[in-house]
Amino acid sequence: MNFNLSDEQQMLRDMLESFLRDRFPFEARRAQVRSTATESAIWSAFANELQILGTSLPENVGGLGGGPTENMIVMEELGKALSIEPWLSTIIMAGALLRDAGAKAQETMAAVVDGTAIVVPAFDYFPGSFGKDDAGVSIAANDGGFRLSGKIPVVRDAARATHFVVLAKDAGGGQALVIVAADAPGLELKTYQLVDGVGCADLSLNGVEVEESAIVARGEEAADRMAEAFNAGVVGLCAEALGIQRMLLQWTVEYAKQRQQFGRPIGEFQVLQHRMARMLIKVEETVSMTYLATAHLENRTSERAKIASAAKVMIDQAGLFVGQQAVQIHGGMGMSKELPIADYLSRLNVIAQQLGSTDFHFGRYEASSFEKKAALPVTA
Amino acid sequence: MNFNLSDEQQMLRDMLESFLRDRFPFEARRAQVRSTATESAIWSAFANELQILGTSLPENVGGLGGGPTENMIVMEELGKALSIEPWLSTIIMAGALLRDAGAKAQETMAAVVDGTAIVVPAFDYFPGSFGKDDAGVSIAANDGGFRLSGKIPVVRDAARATHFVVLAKDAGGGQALVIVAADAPGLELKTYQLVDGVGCADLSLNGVEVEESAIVARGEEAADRMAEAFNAGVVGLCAEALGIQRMLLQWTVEYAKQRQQFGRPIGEFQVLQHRMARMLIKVEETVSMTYLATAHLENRTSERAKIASAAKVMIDQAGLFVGQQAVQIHGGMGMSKELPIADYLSRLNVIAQQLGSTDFHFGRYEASSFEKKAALPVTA
Amino acid sequence: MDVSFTAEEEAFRREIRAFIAAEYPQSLRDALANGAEPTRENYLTWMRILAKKGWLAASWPKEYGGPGWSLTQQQIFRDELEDADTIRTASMGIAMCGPVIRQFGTAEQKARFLPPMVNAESWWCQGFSEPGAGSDLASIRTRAERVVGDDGKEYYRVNGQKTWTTLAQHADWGFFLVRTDPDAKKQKGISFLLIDMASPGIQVRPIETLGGDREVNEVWLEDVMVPIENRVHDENEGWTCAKFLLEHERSAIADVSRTKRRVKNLRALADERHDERGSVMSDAPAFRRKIAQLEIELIALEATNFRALTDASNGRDPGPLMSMLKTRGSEIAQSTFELTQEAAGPYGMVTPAPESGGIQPIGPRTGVRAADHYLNSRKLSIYGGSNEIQLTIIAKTALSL
Amino acid sequence: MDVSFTAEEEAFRREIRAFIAAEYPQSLRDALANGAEPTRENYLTWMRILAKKGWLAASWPKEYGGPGWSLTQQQIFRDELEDADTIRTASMGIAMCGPVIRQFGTAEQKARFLPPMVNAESWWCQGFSEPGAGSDLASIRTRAERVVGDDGKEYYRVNGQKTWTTLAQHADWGFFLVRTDPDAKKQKGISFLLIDMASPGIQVRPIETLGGDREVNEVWLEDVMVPIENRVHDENEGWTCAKFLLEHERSAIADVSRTKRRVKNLRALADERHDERGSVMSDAPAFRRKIAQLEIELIALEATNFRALTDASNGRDPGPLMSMLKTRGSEIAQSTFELTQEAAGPYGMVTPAPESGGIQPIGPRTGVRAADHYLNSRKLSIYGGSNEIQLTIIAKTALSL
Repeated sequence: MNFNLSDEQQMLRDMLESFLRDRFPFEARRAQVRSTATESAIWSAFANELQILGTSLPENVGGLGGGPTENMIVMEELGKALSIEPWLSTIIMAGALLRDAGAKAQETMAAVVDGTAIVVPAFDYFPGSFGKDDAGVSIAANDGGFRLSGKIPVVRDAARATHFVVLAKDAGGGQALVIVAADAPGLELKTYQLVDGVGCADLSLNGVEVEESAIVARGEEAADRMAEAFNAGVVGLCAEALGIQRMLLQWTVEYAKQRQQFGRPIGEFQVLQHRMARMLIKVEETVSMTYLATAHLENRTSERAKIASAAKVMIDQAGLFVGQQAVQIHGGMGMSKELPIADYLSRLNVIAQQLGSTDFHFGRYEASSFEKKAALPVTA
Repeated sequence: MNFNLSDEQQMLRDMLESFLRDRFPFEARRAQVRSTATESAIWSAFANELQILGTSLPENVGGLGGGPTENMIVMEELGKALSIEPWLSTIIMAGALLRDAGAKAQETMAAVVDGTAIVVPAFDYFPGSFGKDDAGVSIAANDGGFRLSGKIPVVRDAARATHFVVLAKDAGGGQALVIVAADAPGLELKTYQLVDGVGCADLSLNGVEVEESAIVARGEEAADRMAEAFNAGVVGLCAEALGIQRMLLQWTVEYAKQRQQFGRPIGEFQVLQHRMARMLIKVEETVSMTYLATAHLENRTSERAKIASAAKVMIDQAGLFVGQQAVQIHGGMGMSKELPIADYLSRLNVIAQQLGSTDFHFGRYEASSFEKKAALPVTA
Repeated sequence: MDVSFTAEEEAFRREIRAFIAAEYPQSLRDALANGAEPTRENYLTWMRILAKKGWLAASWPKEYGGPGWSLTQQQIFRDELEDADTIRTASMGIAMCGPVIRQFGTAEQKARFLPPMVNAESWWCQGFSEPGAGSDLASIRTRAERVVGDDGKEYYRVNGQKTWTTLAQHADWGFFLVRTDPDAKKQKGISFLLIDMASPGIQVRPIETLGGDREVNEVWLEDVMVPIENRVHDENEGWTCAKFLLEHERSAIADVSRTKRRVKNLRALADERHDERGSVMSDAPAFRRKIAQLEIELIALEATNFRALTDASNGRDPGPLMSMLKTRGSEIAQSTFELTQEAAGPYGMVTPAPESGGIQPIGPRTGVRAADHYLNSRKLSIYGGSNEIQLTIIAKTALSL
Repeated sequence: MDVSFTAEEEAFRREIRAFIAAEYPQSLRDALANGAEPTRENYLTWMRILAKKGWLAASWPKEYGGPGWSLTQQQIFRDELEDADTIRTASMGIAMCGPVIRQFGTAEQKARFLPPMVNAESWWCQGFSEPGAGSDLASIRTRAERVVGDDGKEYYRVNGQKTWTTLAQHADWGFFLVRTDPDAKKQKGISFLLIDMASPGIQVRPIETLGGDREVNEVWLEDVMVPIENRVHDENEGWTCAKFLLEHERSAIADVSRTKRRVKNLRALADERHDERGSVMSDAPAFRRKIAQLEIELIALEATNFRALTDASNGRDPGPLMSMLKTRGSEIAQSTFELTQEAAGPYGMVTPAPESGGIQPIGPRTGVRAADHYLNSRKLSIYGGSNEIQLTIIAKTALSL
């Protein structure tokens, strides 16, 4: 039992941290969010300079064979920089959906590793909707191939995707995971931006045609892959939230030492000292839960879904406290665009809803802790 | 719309406050709790010296025709003194059950007013149990009269009762409220004391015989009276909790001003100042909710049950915070028997479960707020 | 003790409700749909309608052009305005500066400044906070020196910077705290000036807040000449005015009527949106419990607010209840925004396209911009004396700590 | 990263479990049913069994008579002891005084005092707190003056009063902080003495706590003669010993194993008791959510505890994690007692009849004395350095505030 990082993992962290500090200062982030470009210099550098896109992917797609720990390290650093790169969608979740899933899947992920493809799971990142009538994609055999129709709301990173992985149902209710090119005829995106700066889209598939080879998994295997991708995604979010919380705490402490009111730094007031100590406790609990959930993924324990949900609950709660208190202690400055505080808080707010709300994960934890069911529901 | 007390009400408060301060110091309370006597000099004084037992009861039983506001005033003062007199059971709840309920009821309540009877509603003050199989009382006609059999758990003030008011069900499920003398053959009490010093009992009725005249209400009227008594009891508890919270706050502030650590009174530490300010806010919210709920009873509004439950929720939460922080700020002294802090906290803990737990009242509030049902459940 | 309304009060409520139903412009409702930022003209449209009816200065006595309502009537009026989801009226003049002028102003100042407030002819902003003087308001440094102007009259020449000035871009006038005696200690040496926002030397620059509308500003003052007769109360007595005013501000900040309206919106949203398990959110036990907690706290807040009103109308000083109302009022409002964000989910997180007057919602309108509004609500526990300051006031004044 | 246990660790766990199952006396279980207060003999019965096996000083290295277990093994041992609901072992000697003697004691002191600890032959209590020195421990006033005794040897003559001394009535020995230099400032001038509790001049008086067992005491010292060789470390270096010891105490206070056991008991209770609506409490959504919250916090606490262990076993200073463990450990334990009181309802509120060794429960045994235990648990955030003190330590050391 240990939470130690290997030397290679420590090097990955150091390298990424210094790269993002140098090349992705907050002004660069603001500019990236404002622009509508689908190219990203940062992602290109990940592919070509740092060559890290394959860190956590298997060797059969050109990866280095790492896993959840490497993803945790990257996500924490992306969180610290408030990066909007699609690591969660493309490396973690699509990586889990397509791992060892046949020729087409491997070819697609190989393109991810060399930076030429961005694969995005086309499923509702914010499960739950106003009336569920029109959501869901159907698949039907058609002329030697297959035909996909339906809608998927609020797909993150959609604007940058070169491929989607769609979960579709056939007439008999059987599930299939299907790779769909973003430029496939019949695929339409209605794009918009969320408050965390990430481009999302509602997808409409109007008779999109795919070949048999595009189907990477069916039936129970498709559901299992969805569950793996979901758990890995949730833990990735936790690591991202950890990076965000760290920065908010650090800036708040620095600000409190320097901001003078009533003739002394506000950091000398006992009430604020204790509040920042509470923030640190929350951050350290976030560290503990992120490590623990990552280790459960790494060991593929039978409790990994339960612990992932426990982690999401705790980290959402911690994020709420850390984010709100960061703003409160910064006073008006915490709301102004002169500082990145509100941007970081906004991302925490989105995370609290992403891949299942806090209440959803509470329910998932309870189902596992109280009802002793073998399988846990992924989304609905 | 007003929350003002009349001059008479203000006089009642002043009189009772000074009486209890003089005649019921905390040592007297400790002695009363330790003794097993069923007589109480305080209750006798209420009857004979202060003559206040009829304050909130109707004139047809020798009362002064007051109502919820008078009960609120008395309960707050009893709370401040941590009195264990059965005002809640006998004056408020039995008073509501027996108000204008025929000759036998009036005769019994008249004996309450002159201090010769103590009537106690024999129903589970702490609804919920480990397996409900054996709870409940049945009533059956028998030889011109009626016969009662069954069990009632955790009846407060039972040891001092001269009469009980029992809710019984006949074979057809019809309800009846029945007066039963405490010395009736076939009535057995298993007595014990709770941590707040009040004597309780589990009641067994083994074929207790009563006359027709002992039945004071039936059917819907019995249910209505139970609901009135329940709501009035809940609001009475709120007022008692208010008195308790006031004393805890007062002592804590006094202690913090005098207790020295690190070379100055602990009340100078900002963290404790803010915490005591939060305690005051909770106490003032308790004031507001107690007044509001009392006024709703007074006006017999259609929202009185909903507001009573809202009050119970808020006051339980306030009590938890005020009680815990009183102990925390007193340090070790807060747990020692040298000070009354822990006794007051214990009573707040019992109140949080009495006449429905916090969660029960949350549910009752929700049923009223979300489901727009006309009638609210009283207990189950 | 009594919680019922009198027949007169019920009739009054019906009158208010009927007026709003008849007079509130549909065009205004349409313009503000989808979370668009209100323009100056939007605000003024409704303020003029109220002013014409004599109801704009709702809290004012008749002698100054108000309707002379009781505190209960004022509360009913606020409840009805909010319940009908009308645009807020700019209140810095009516609620804050006006009472100061009534209390401390000269007859000339009253005659000159109060009628335009009542008639929606002047828009006021507040110039208190400075970059170095937030919670520690008494440490302001904006300097006002007495000089003789080119016209031979006496003026204050004002230099300095104010910040977090709400809607200053719309204001005709501002009331400012300035330092008139730099040698006096903190609270001493401050004066209260009324400054024409069109004066040469004033610059208003927006502070950009994330996802917020253009609400707060920096105000730069460079050699701004303010006639001496625009000072309210004696020189160096500005702190007395400020304290008087902050008490008024605080009672407004409890903002019960508005939070009640927002809870109503939240309930509507929770009736519509489904959670991840397909249940309508108001049927999900956990979310329902959160709403119940919020509602119960709000009921207590309203009752506390009512106690403060009762005290005030009986001539008793509500004392620390004011600080409690500010603290709890802001916290409860923030909870409302927090739960609304939660209920709206992704539908409340879409950002407005740049330069647009609103957004194209991806879900129903109820939750539009919930995330922006949540973020914006964080200011409620900061401005007007942060909640930390309020708790210290409570500890000092109510508990003598 | 790895959360699995090795095959060796799993075997170790089975060994512990089998030993407890075989050796823990049923008579002890029977004696402690219904919430009876354990006697000195009850404690010693189990301590002697463990000592005989060599497991009493579970955290000690082999050279001092401990089993020499790894930190993970120690954690497994604690988990299994608690999981089997065994009586606690008196730990003031093993966990607190022993490490101080090992660190700062002379060879003679080690030889004299450590073996009886390991063999369950000496029971220790801690004499730190005084009526005027609680959170502000350095302000102790118990005085120790050097004198020559009738036997011509050097002694400390000790006068003063200690308080909140846990189980002092059972103790053979106590370790005390005393002031040896009254002129030195606070932390300076304090020494660490080992005092025979049978010495003339020592009086132990119980502090009565509401509903509590006889757990804490006042200890009065009047002209108590302590041989000079009973001082650990140099004269006036007692604060160094105390700081070292408080670090050790704090890590024990996180008390994960015990809280895990208590949550298990709570779950059993919630499976049995019905709420007012007739539902088993573990099926009631609100109560279930509270348990889930508690369990999740406990999972995080255990993981944090594990990080601290990892740091310590890798020779890194776990630093402020210790204060966090104390703070969160006590809060989470208190939540457990709070929920247990709630789940037990009236069945947990019955008080023991005076002088009885327990109570006749009115409901099932699981909830017996839940209200007393809740009350008693309030001390967890007070003693061993209150949580307020811990937060200040965190702010100063981890955040440099």
